[in-house]
Amino acid sequence: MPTLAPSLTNCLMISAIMFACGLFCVLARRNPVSILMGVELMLNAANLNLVAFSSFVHPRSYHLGHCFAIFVIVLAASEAAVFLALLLSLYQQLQRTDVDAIQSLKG
Amino acid sequence: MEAIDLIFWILALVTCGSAVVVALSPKLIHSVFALFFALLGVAGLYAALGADFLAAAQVIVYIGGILVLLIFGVMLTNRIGQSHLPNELTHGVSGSILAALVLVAVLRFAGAWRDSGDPAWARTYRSDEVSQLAKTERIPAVKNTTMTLGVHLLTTYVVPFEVASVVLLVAMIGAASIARKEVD
Amino acid sequence: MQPVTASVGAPDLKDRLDVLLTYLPSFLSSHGEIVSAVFLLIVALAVLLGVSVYVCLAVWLERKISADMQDRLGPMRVGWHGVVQMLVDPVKLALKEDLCPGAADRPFFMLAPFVVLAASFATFAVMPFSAAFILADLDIGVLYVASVGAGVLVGLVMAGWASNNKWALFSAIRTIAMLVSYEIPVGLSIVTVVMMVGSLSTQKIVLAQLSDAGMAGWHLFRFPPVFMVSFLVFFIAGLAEVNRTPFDLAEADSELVAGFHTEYSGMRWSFFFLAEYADMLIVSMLGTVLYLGGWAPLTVTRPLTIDFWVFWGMAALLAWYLHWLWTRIYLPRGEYGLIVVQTAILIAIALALLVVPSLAWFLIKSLALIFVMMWLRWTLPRPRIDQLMYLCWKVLIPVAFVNLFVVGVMRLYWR
Amino acid sequence: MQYVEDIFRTLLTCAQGMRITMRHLLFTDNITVQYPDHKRVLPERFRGVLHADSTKCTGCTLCARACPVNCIIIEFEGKGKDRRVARFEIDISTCMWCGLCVEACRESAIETTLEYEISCYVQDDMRLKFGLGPKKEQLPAERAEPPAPQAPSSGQTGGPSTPPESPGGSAPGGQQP
Repeated sequence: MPTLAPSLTNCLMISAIMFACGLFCVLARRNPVSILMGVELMLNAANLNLVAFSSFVHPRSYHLGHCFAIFVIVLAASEAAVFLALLLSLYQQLQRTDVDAIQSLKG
Repeated sequence: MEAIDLIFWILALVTCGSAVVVALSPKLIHSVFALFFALLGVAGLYAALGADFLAAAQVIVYIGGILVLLIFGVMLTNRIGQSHLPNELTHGVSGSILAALVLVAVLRFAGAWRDSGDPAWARTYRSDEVSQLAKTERIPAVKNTTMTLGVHLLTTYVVPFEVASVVLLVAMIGAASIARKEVD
Repeated sequence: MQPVTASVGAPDLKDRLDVLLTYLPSFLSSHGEIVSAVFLLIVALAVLLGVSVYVCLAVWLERKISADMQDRLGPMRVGWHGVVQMLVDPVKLALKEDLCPGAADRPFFMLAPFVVLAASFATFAVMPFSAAFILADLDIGVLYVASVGAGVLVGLVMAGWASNNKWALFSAIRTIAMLVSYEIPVGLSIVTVVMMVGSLSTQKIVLAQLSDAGMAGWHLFRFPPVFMVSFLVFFIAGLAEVNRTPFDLAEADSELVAGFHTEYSGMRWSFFFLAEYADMLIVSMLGTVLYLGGWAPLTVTRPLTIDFWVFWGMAALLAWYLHWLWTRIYLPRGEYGLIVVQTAILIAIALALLVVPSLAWFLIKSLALIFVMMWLRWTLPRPRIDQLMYLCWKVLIPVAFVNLFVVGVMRLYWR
Repeated sequence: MQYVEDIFRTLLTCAQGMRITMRHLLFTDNITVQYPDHKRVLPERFRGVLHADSTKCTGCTLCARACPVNCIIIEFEGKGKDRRVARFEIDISTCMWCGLCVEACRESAIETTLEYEISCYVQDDMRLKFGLGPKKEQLPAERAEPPAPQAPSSGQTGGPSTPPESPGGSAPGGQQP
């Protein structure tokens, strides 16, 4: 029976819910901003898992999960920057933000 | 119930609730602002788990950087005369089914409805065990995460650290060149 | 001007306040977790109340100072020189109607002021008011301040968007561009200090500057030009961070009515106002902690130190000014007998300063920085947005980077 | 190098500006006064509200002609010794305090005063009336006029107290021989 205390199981459940929400965003939305939000939610869920595991399972090297989480955050940041650039150029060319509208590979 | 339990419970509620709002809100900007609270909740969870540096980094990078980029994206790429930007669903049914399946699967592995004890990978250490380990294996019992993180990032993980900085640089240059208007 | 080695360790608890705050929590916590939690809550509320009082005072001071700089009178009606104005203003705001435009995004319109206010006030948790008076001495103190600032940003954007008003929206876009840019020089100049101290904890940064030499131990005077440049960068970028004139483009009233709070009224509007002044205090306090020795008192009793000259020199200057003012207003010039009395009064005040607790030193230094902010506000005009971006990206950030590099080299070779 | 020079000049000019404001904060007296309680002593030749002495006035209308904004309306009646100024109105809401009328007057009949507090509740009060009024036999006719204190078109086109027998009063500027 899950308790309220911060335990590994509870953290994993929270991150599972976040992950599912993010997945839903990515699958069901058409707006690229929404899709990126889904990706960020999933990354956060993964990060939460890393931190939870490192603080509950692996006391010998709790920094391990934290370091990994930091790299994930760095990658998320660079991803968001590229995303905004893509979004802007998409909007400049198509005048709308809709991933279904991107149908040609020509620039 | 101790104070930390209550805090954890509230944080979990905020995080999950905001995540659900992000996924289901019919208005785009509501999703973005709900994401703010979700990220804040995750930062709080980090802090509750003892990862204070990570919590601060989470707030700075995610909220101060990525979320703001998202808002900027919304503002620059929509006709913002109306504040109620709709956010259409296209594959609502299939998406929700898939998401629900993943949710159930992950929850199952995470330990919901598990009758037998934790599997080997989920063996958690109690605090007395941690202090025992600290004695035997010379692990600092006090978690000064900032210092440990810094030391490890610049010794053990120095190669990934440098690679990450190169990735950031490349991403910045790439973003600048993509977003630049074509000047011929 | 090499500082005397700071005596890092348990600070000398000579203040009554510090003694109280050091032993009371441990005494209370022996009575259970709830009691100590309640104690912490009371202290937190005291800080909140103090900040609110400061905001009222600062608003009145700003009005008087701005008026005097422009040879005006300012508020004069309510009380002596309008002092009671600072009580009347909040009452007026509280009694005003709380409007919400019909086309606004109601939930977020209502929520935004609280986000801004909560983020502002949350920062005070890591401010070291004195050796023991700190709500939470976090390991990541400075980083915490920087990260909580992001909450203010999101709150302002929320307000700007939810108002459904084009000026508010423009203001939100400007706020984003400006705050995200100016976070960088602030961060870089903070890092120089953090490199010197080797800790992010605000309390440890103050302790590193605590020395018998007083002022000479301040970070501001370390490696003379380097940290002054760092402080300058921090202060300029900090001004932009808190949306103060000359960098108040987000609420430029000549272009954008009132910016993000155009549609707000009553208490909600006052929350933005409160947050703005609290942010000013935060930047000043952070500057004090990082560069001006935090709560470390000046050692003015030791003759022939820098502190001695600075402190008594300023006291003498003040005495001369008071005498000048007195003769000008009330008496014909040439009544030199008064200067003796006034100097005596000033010396008494200065002697009293010697025994004031470190909390007062901290507040004096912070308020001095706030005065400089007000001074700048009524001196400089507002730049254009492109000039603002030029200043950040082409001046402050390169300077901060060079500075960081120099500090790194210094740290490596001259510890 | 231009860049470095610009930075230093910025800092220098900021410091200069701050010195100026500080000087004003510390060493300069306030120019403004707490108005209704304290009033500044006006200079001798202050151009305040106009005052006309219709006993001195000859009705030459030189002042009305001199007025750039046509705020003076003069009507007179009678010939020779009986010539008297029946109506002398100055619309001080139009007046721009130039003082040209004062210079134009040969009899020193129109003068500026030190009065400057001219707020009032009714627009008609802004029209200062200095005329001696019509002759006595014409008074009942004027009384028969319905009182219209706030005429909507009471600019320069004649006030509400325009006597009915003077149709020229509605001429703009009231310049009548």
